[in-house]
Amino acid sequence: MFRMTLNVLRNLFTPKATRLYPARVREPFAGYRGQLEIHIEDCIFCGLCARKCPALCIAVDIKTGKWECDPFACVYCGICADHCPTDALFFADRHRAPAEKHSLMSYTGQPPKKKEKSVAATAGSEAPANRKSAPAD
Amino acid sequence: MFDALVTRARVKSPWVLHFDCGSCNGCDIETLACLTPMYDIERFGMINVGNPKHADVLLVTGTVNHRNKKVLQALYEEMPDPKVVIAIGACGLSGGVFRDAYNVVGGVDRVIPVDVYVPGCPARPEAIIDGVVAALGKLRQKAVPTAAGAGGNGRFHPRMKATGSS
Amino acid sequence: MSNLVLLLVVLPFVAAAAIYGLRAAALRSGLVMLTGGVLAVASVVLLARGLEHDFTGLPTAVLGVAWDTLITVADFALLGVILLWGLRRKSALVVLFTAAQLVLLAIFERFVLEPGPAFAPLYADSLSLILVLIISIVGSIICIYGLPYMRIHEEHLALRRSRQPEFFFYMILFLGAMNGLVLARNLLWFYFFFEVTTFCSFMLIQHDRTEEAIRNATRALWMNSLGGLAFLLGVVIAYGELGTIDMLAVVQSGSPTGVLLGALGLLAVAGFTKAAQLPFQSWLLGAMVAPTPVSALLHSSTMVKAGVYVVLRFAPAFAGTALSTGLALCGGFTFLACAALAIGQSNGKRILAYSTVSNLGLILACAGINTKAAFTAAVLLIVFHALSKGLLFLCVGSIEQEIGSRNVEDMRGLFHRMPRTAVITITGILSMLLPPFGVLVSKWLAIQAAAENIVVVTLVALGSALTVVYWARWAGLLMGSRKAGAPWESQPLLTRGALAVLCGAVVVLSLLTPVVYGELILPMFAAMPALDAAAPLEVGAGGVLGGPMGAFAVYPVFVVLVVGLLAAVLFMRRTGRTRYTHPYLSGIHVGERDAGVFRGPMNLPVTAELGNYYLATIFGEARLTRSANLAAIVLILLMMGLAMKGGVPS
Amino acid sequence: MKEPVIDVTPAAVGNEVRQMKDAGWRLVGLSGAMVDDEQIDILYHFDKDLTLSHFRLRAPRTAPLPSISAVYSAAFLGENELQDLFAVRFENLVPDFKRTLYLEEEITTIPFATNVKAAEKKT
Amino acid sequence: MARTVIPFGPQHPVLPEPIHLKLVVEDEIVQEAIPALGYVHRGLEMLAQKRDFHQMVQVVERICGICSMIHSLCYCQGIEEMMGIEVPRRARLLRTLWSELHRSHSHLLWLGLFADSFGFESLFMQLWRIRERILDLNEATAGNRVIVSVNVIGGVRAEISEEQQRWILGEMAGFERDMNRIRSTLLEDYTVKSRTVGKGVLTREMAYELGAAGPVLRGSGIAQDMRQLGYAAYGDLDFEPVVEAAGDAYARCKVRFGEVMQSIRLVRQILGELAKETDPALAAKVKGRPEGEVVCRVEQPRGECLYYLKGSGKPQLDRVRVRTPTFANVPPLLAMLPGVELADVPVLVLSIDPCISCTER
Amino acid sequence: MKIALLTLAGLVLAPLAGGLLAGVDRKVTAWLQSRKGPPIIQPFYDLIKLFAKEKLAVNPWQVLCAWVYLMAAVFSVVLFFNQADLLLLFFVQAVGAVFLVMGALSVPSPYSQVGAQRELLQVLTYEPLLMLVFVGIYQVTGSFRISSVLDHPRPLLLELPLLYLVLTYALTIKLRKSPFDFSTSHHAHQELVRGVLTEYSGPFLGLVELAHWYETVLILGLCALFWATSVPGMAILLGATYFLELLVDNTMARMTWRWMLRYVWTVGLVLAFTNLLWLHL
Repeated sequence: MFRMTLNVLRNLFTPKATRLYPARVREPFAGYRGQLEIHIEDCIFCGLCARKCPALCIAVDIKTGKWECDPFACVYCGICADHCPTDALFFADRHRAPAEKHSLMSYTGQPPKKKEKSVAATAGSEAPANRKSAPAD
Repeated sequence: MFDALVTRARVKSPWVLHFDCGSCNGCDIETLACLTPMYDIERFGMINVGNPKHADVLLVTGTVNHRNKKVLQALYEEMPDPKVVIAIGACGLSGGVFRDAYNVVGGVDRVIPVDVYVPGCPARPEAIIDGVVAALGKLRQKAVPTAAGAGGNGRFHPRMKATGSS
Repeated sequence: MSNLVLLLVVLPFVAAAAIYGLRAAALRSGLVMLTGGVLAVASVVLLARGLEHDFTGLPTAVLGVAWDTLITVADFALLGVILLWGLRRKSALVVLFTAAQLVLLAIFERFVLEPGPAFAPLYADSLSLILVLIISIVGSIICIYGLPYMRIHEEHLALRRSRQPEFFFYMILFLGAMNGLVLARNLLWFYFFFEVTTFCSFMLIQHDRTEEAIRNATRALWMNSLGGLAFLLGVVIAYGELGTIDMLAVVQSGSPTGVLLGALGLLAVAGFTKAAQLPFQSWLLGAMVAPTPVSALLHSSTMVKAGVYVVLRFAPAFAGTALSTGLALCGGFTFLACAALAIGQSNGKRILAYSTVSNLGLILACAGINTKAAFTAAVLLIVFHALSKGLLFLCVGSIEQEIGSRNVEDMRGLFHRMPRTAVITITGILSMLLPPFGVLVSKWLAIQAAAENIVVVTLVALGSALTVVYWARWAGLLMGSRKAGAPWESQPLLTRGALAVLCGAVVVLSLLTPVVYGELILPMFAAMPALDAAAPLEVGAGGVLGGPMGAFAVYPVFVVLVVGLLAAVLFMRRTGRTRYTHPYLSGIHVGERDAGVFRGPMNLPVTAELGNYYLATIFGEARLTRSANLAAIVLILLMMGLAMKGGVPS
Repeated sequence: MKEPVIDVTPAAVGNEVRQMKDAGWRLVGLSGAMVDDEQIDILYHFDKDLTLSHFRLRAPRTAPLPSISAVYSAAFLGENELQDLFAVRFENLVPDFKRTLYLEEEITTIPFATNVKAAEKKT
Repeated sequence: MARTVIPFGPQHPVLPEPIHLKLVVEDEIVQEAIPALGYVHRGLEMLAQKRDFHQMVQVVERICGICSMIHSLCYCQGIEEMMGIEVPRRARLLRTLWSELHRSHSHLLWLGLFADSFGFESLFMQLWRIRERILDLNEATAGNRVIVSVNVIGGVRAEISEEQQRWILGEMAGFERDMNRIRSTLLEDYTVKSRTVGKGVLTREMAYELGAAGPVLRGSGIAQDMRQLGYAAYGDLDFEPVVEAAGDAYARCKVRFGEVMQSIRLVRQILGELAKETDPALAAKVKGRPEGEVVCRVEQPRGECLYYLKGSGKPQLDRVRVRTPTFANVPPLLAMLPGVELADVPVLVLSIDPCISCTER
Repeated sequence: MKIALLTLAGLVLAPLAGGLLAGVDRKVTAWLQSRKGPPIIQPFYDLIKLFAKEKLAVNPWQVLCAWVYLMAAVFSVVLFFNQADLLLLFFVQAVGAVFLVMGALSVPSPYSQVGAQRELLQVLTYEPLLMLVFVGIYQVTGSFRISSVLDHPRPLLLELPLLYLVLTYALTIKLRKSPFDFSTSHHAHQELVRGVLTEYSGPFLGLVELAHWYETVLILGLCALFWATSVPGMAILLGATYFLELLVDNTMARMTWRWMLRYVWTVGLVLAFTNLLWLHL
């Protein structure tokens, strides 16, 4: 009890520990995975992010040049950004703001012209393919 | 004048019920961290009350599953009006990485109406504070009980029927 | 005057005999009601005639036989009957104590007693009158309540032959004996009536003739016989010292010596047994097997009051002596110990029984403090305790007949089933522990009176806190919600009437506390020169009972609290927009709104049972009784020893 | 697996487990895995001084299996879980949650035995 | 005696997570405690059949948000063992470092909740304030406060720069000072001790027989710590399991407090080793697909965690089975409860450091 | 007339003072925990909000009990400012305590029930102590009236230091502070949820809260009697006492009622008895 009295009295007479967010915003650490963003112009719509995403929240359509992510399902692990061959995907260091409604992150870009068929096929079929299960022996 | 005072008191005194609805603890500990000296949401007059009958704000973390959806619904109904619901973290928003697990119903809004969604995995305390501030805005909008509000009598029919497994 | 005494004492004996002979239920009911009514009226008339009567005009003989002779003969007959019962029940203790009384009485009457100066054998002052009122009014109400009660009681027992004549015989007989006891001036008369109450109590406890009833009745008999023996011994020794069997002479003997103090101590012990003080509480607890009107009449409202009456009667004689201090300690200790024991009980009647013993202890403590303030507290407590406790016993009786249990746990949410009785019971309970009710006024006075003696006041402080525990939780659990349109309870008119009248009396008389004090108690002190000089309290403007030590604003408190309660009821009624919901059950309630059912393990519905704490490890009988009895025995011996030493108070 | 795996039969498992307990092994846990559509592997993991040892009980999923909760009382949790997830049945399991440890009536299929309706689910 | 039946949970302020205990009490002494689980069950072991074995790393990380890093560590080690992957030493050291950071933040969190369970709010506040130091370290080094997502199969994803290493070392000093300030309150205060000493005693024999794990086991005098297996870089480090003999809630508290201090020492050792390590490689290449069966164990803050993995050469594993420490500690908890006071129920529930999301997955 | 004015002032100012004190309490507690804490007037926001919330109850008895609790608290404050009898004031205060318990018992909710039982045990613990404090005051001043305390020339504290300590036990229990916050706690993380207050909600909880403010003022008023000779002395005594309460609250774990019964009764009774004894000798 005596030691705790010293502790609380120290607290009483020293500056408070409280960070006054949102009045004062602390500088985020470099490398903090705040929210997923994309430079859509750099995206080649390879679909690697969609295939690697453990939350299956990214959908890439190479035909229409559409890149979509469900920010409500994203788990901010950064795997997609790690695998992005062009570093179009990256993480901003501010956390994603709360929302009152559900909306998709939807971007449309220019899909590259060549090799379009094979990539599109993978991107389109991978997600459902994951759903088939039933273990073999 | 009186209404303005009531509204001001409401916004200044949001008592929070935190319900862990099958979360991985990530968002829970961040919610709890909001109470601690570093974040201290009591600055905003918030108290963690732990009893739906005393709460104005319901903070829900985690995926809704078939067993806890009933609890969630019951807690929501036991809260007196006016009330707001904040869903926290990817799981509470949509089921997150577990969306397609067999016992996962989905996000909180499958069972009760959600006013504010706080994304993150887990949502960091600053994000939760942002969410609460947004919810207070919602609370300000909710009518004084004399004018029967949209929240009605606290009985809510889920927009989306919370049905079977995935 | 003499007619009134005849009505109050003799009529019950006659009526009882008539009832015993009557087999027709309607006639019996009529006679019981008639006797009750006459008694009540007679007691009021007696009061109206004045506060002190010495009944000098009484005829000394009836049909040529002197009253004294009649009483003596009856006394021997009674002792003989008790002795026979003792033999029949094979109780060595009963036989021993009764035989000793017989021998002692015979020797005393034959060889020792000499004719002294003549005095009227009966006497009444306001203390007696108050008790006569209680006996005649509350007692009559209880007897009348007993009419429907016993009918239902016997329906449950499915008797071939009704035993109600016998039952009401003893009940009514008892009323007469009680009146005789409190009006007696001749100590031998006093002793006779004392023994009649013992015998009535014994017969009524064993009324149902179950094994348990017989065992408990026998225990009650030997303990009370011991009391009778102590009483008789006391009388004999006092006679040896003072040469008189005039009670007033004994009371006014002034600065008693060691031997006389010892005699007074013996009388006090007799009072202890009759008032079921520790260590004699077990007979009263056992007496709870009797039908509830018996418990209400004999074992809370009146007969046990005979015990405290004896002590109070003689208390002024030993004011300021060590006996007085010892008595205060004994009483205070009983108050504390029995309040603690009551916490460990879940049986409603046992709670009431312990509470009775506890309150009697407080009365005796007041008698021991022996100041006017204390005396006032004691008398007020007698009055209000009789009303409230009588009411509560009747409530428990009705509840038991409806729900089939006297366990308070089974009375949870009683308001749902018996709204009227529940509200009356709650009122009765609150009247035992909260202002503005009379019991609390007396307790307030008792604390003030005890404030000089730090040991007694500590005992009282602890005891009254313990009292709150067992009362408050009982009152609380009677509450509950009623569904709209739920059937209203039905009750025999006499039952309902008895409850309503007693409940009303509790409330009204509480309001009239200043009047009771000013008109009945204050004049009593004129005859008590031994006590301290100053009047303890003055009745101030607006019903403020004020003294040098403090003030209890009876009317203001009453008005504020009653208005507050009514306002609260009004607020409650006006909560029209209130939404009624489930109790909080961690979010898993199922089923009806106030069923308290939740979905437990394996998805099965589980009822959230509720239970009070009985704290058996702290307040249980098994834990406390032995040591409390031991302590009480030590205290009594100490008291007697100090008295015999004739020492000054410590 | 690099640790020793001892194959046991449903009839022998009770005895074998008791011997492990008598030899001072701690039951770490139970694991279940479908071998094919019919057969289930139940692995009992034991530990003694940081070394592991396993039992492998291979049996048809639908046949009742003996419970070891009488030997290691703590096994009740693992066995109840296996009942939930694989709809196997352990006999003399105390306490037996009867497939309600995790699951609600809304789950109509057996999680790990896909395509099998939980017809035999008791209430 | 009158019974009171209390639905303790699923929603209950002292329970950090939804679990239900049907408590039967008499005079507040618990007579019977029957649990009901399933409020957190998601069925995520089943996801192994829907995700490939790389994606599963992030899934198992989210079994539990407190020891997430150690879950993925165990999983990765299992896969690496199955596939015969040699993890670079630097990666192993870094894994160990984050493991220890997780252990200390988890224990601090627990110490705080434990203090809260017996109503010592300001102690809870102090402990959680200290804990923020570790969360800052996590965030700065791995990009997130709680779920750090550093493990991948074959190694780690993040590097800790030399500058950061120095900073960590400095933080450790401050951390140690803070802990020493709180030590006497937590371990010697009269009120704390009277709420914890002798509560929920689990004897050595009971603990072993009921299969207790981690601090619960070590609090009952059994020196068993999976880190002694020497996985990751633990084989190169010098430490002894923290053991207390008494087996009560206080002993478990003391073990965890001791382990926080031990973690500080371990972090210092690891930083020393890191400075010596010259190979910059963080992850080995992964080729092929997992095949076979493997059982892998690590020491989580809550105790021994066991993974059973089964692959058959497909991208998806056949079976991921997780036996978490709390799963093992539930039977000991149930054995502790009868006979204690109602007020001690939260203390005892917390004394096993329950992680229901681990238990039910 | 003066007394009537004082009473009226007490009636109005007591809740203001009580609420403000609750605010200061929360602020200082936050500081002791190195937090910023809520604004000082936070309790008033809370109360207004509660009164504006939907009315929710389990049964009407609860509502009745809450009202009676409030009235009893108000009336005991009135009696205090009327300089009435301490025992009378104590009994009126007990009406509130009993009705609070009964309200909690009227609901088929285990948390509220257990809370009520614990509340009763708290009543059992502090009542005799308070009564002995009053007896001590009587022994010094010769009367149970507050007015005679005010007429007493010397501060009571000098003669009743140990009984003042005993009073602070009662204060701590009444304020529901650690280590005695088990029937209902200001902190959510308690095994009884909110104990006796679990089933009160919205405006009805507001009533109880308001009554609690009155009670706080009443008990602090009793403390103030111990230095009734000068206003600054009174203020210092109260300030120091309350700060001590906060320190105790922040440096102790919550204990159990079994401990309370054992510890407070023995220590409290020994302290009280010693003090009374030396007055006697």
